[in-house]
Amino acid sequence: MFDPKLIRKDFPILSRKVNGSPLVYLDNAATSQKPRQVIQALVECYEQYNSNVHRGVHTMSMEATDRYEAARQKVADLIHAPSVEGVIFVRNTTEAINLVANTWATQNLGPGDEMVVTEMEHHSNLVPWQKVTAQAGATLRFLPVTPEGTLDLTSLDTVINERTKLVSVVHISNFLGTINPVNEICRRAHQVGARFMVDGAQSVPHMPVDVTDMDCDFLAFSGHKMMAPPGIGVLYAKPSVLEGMEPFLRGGDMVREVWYDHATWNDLPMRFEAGTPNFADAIALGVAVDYLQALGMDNVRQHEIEIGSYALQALGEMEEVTIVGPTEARLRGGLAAFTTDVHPHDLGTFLDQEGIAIRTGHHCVMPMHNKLGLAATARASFYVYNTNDEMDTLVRGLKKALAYFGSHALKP
Amino acid sequence: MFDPKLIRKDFPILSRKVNGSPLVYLDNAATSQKPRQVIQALVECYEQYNSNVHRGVHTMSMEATDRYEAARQKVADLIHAPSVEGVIFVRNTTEAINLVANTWATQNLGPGDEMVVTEMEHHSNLVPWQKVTAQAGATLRFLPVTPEGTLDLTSLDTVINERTKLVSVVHISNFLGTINPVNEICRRAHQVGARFMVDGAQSVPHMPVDVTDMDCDFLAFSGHKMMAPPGIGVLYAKPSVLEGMEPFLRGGDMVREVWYDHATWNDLPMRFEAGTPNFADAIALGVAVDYLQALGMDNVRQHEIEIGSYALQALGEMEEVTIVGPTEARLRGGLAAFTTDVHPHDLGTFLDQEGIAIRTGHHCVMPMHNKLGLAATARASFYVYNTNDEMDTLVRGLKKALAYFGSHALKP
Amino acid sequence: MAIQPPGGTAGGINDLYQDILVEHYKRPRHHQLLPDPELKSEGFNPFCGDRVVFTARLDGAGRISGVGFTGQGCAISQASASMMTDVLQGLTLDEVRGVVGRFRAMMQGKVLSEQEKEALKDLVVLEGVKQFPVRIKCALLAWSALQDALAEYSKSRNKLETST
Amino acid sequence: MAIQPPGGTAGGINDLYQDILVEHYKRPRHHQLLPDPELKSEGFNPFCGDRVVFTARLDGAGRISGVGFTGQGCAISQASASMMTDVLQGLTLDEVRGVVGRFRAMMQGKVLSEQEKEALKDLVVLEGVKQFPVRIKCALLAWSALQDALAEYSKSRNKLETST
Ligand SMILES: Cc1ncc(COP(=O)(O)O)c(C=O)c1O
Ligand SMILES: Cc1ncc(COP(=O)(O)O)c(C=O)c1O
Repeated sequence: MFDPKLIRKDFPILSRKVNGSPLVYLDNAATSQKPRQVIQALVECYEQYNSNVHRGVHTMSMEATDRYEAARQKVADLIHAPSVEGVIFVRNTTEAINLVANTWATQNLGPGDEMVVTEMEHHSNLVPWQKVTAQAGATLRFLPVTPEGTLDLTSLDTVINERTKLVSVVHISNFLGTINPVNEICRRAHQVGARFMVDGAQSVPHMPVDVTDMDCDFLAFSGHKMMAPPGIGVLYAKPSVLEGMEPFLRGGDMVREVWYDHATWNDLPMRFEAGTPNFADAIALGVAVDYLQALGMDNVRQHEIEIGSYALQALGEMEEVTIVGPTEARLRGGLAAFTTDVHPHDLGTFLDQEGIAIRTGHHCVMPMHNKLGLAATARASFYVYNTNDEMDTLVRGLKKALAYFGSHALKP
Repeated sequence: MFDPKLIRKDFPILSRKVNGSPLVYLDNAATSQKPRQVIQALVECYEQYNSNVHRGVHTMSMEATDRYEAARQKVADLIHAPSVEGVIFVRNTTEAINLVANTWATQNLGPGDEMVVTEMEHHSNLVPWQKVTAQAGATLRFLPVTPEGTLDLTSLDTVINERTKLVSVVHISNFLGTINPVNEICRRAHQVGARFMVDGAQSVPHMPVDVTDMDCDFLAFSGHKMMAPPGIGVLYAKPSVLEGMEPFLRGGDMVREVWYDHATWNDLPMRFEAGTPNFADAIALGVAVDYLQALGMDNVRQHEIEIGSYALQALGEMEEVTIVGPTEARLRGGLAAFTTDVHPHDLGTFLDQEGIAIRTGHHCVMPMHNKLGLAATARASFYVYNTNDEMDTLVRGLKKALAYFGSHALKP
Repeated sequence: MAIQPPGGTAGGINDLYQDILVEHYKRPRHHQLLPDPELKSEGFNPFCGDRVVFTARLDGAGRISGVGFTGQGCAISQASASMMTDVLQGLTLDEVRGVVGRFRAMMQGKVLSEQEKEALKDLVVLEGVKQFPVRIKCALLAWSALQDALAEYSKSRNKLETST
Repeated sequence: MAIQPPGGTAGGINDLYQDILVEHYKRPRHHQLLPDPELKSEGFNPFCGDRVVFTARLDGAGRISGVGFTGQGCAISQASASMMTDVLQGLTLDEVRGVVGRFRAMMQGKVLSEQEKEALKDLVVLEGVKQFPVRIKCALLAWSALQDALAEYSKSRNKLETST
């Protein structure tokens, strides 16, 4: 059974106090906490078999290599990738997207071509494309967002058209919370012969994602948002697409043979992993995947719908709070960005004094904030270990803060 | 005082057994082991303050950010960088070199230009340049290596000339062991107006390196070879040079403001760190630097000269062993690659049965192996925790192996 | 209803949001940009989106004859900007640099003399921000803009001088 | 002097370097490349530099009429190549595929029947490599080359057929 109270016992940090109060960690969309199993995997690695991978004949090198490659298999299984050849370890979602931008996109975009993202992208799924399209003489187009915070798909067939070569879409917005219909967009992209990429930074950690069913060409996500350490992330790509791509970073491990004047490339997926990989954190990611699989991704999603509903309802009942994005928990990931009369920063500081960690600012989604006429919002984001009690604490904290700042007449 | 026997107590892995024998870890040039202080720093991070950096108003985010930036300062101090603005956290040496290849080099190399490396480069300081020079219509030239394994500097002034725009040189060769005269090469590079980069993967962990004294424009190194986790490395660059460089990876954190159609860049060094950084491993790198500074880099170097001398002498006395590279320990880093009549792989497997971990193969330096007419070598490489006793064990193991394979008449 | 300051540092939050600060946030002084300013600059915090645009004019003697700012952001960043504009009036640029130095010193924990404090006027209430290190950046935003404006101005003056 | 096998797995190293293997390494069979081979391919391990170049000729009936290899590398990789060439003579390509499958199965830990073992001849000594998983790649190097050669050959045959 899925019991956040039990799950919490696996996360040492959750018993810490902040400013004298028990930590209420609601900044999971920024980064997640780590269960002791993951921490222990790191300790084990460094205390028992730490060694460079792929290159050695000695026992520890083999042990490290085996565990590293086993982690790759676990990741492949999690996202239902047909083989490990398409699972490339990178640092984070941002690097994964840049890899595609600097290889596939640079190779395939030309003057007059178009590429499509949405208006709700994280900077990491926008800024890399600004450069590639500009350099190629291609046009970057946007799937528009309705005032309710969902994609306006009435223009799907015009925005994605025969000139479109690549479509890249955030699966769950880290600001609006919106879950985008990636299957439908993928179908349209493939219909016009375009490749389809998904920014899964907020989806892979929180719900079942099946690349085979979705048929996406690329999927990017970060380990640190799914109980693993920072410093490890994944680019999944169809091996057939990878085969046509020039390598990105070059150097040790990704080569087959090297002469002074040229080099040949190693097999997939190593071809896209240059230099000593972050094998320790990759192995820890494998353990995080084990942990999530044991919970069951369906259950994780279900928990977030429940806690999300509870939060949306409680926050919605507060007159002073305006929630951004879709109003129904089923249509969104487990997070809620909102505004009040008090500046988010001041709110954040007040709540922090009560041990409640929320995020404030633009959450790396400035253009969508601008479009909504907002400079900053406050955001609470949830994970498997968050409880309804914590939602109550948040709401109590918010009320206290609004009263405090109200008494100070802080509404400018 | 510097006592490897005491130091060993800080490294939990060194008390492990391999195939029934105590581990003798002589693969330090591939990756180093971690002291408990570094392991503990990771545990502390994940158990006490894990949180995304730079973006939050809450307490833990501030704690993580402070420690991350403090680690940057420690790294700057270690290499005598005048400010933290020039200290960019990357994954490893390979990424650092690729960063420069894809920014400075791409921006500044054109048809007819030349760039210079040495014949003894690691693949990571060769393959990226093959691409950039080819793409730019520039020529990649090589400082030749003498049969003794040192750079032949008689051609310095012709190989590095007015057409040269960039010179990149390995500081200590991970194959030959040679310490290259980087100060002298840097002077010549600057004389002709070229930029100078150093591959410090094998030097920064093992000896004092002073970027201000050397006056290099770029220095690359990896945390995992200096007691820190894999997944964190450093590109040092002169801030004035960085200011003229386009960003490399793009996305969150490296931007100042983002609109749908363009973006502006954050200050140095953040401009070159896109997405959630590997803050945990960076903090652990800071602790590794503390550990090394407490030992004293001069003492580290001295220890390796001593153990290197001992090893060179002992190996040199074995008729069947041919050591590659300079013969004097003062002229080399703490490592020794060698050949015998037995294939390195077979040797490696035999030694591994005795708990002795050496590396066999081409050590990502294929071109230099080719030039010397070698396909593979065996390499023993040392660090602060290695003892003369371990050198004796290695020599005993080698003798046993050679006798074993001799009795099998394994000389083909 | 009497609002208790939340736990942790005794009275912490009240040290931060002192009445004078809130007053400046609610009714910022000099809250409009000047036309044709000699000094002009924008401060922006990319991590939170807070912004301060600062302008000032100089009289013939090189003294600040008028200041104005606009911006958006938290109480700390906007109040700090407002208080800053309050102390600049009539100062020479060297005196302005002195104020900047004293303010930054205070934020870094230096204990100021009574005389130094006097010159900072309302700004002394920002000492409470020190307990909230993550907010120090907010308090310094307008000051970074001011320093940029000073640097810009010196640069353009130097250029003018060398070209004449 | 009697050499003791090193510690760990009892007699481990002797299981690996069995006399037959050493014999093949010292005196590899069919150790030269054939002219105009129908089958040709190179196996290379980028992580250690071991190499095997494999050639074979077919007779009119589609049976292997000659094999040859060269290469450099460790005892395991070169002995495996030599032993491999010993069993291919006279086989049809389908039979070759069968041998490849059985050899790979053995290296993956499958227990073979006596009959299957017989067909593998000297190759059965390579079962000892299983105890040294990191060396399995060495034992398989020549076999990867062989498989590549088979694939190449089928591809070129298909092309020939569709173009005629
Ligand atoms: C001299 C040298 N340069 C570059 C590298 C590459 O380092 P990394 O694999 O950490 O990127 C290494 C180590 O493998 C090295 O020894
Ligand atoms: C939707 C989305 N995309 C991309 C990213 C970038 O992830 P990272 O910083 O791990 O590269 C994030 C998280 O910050 C995100 O929420």
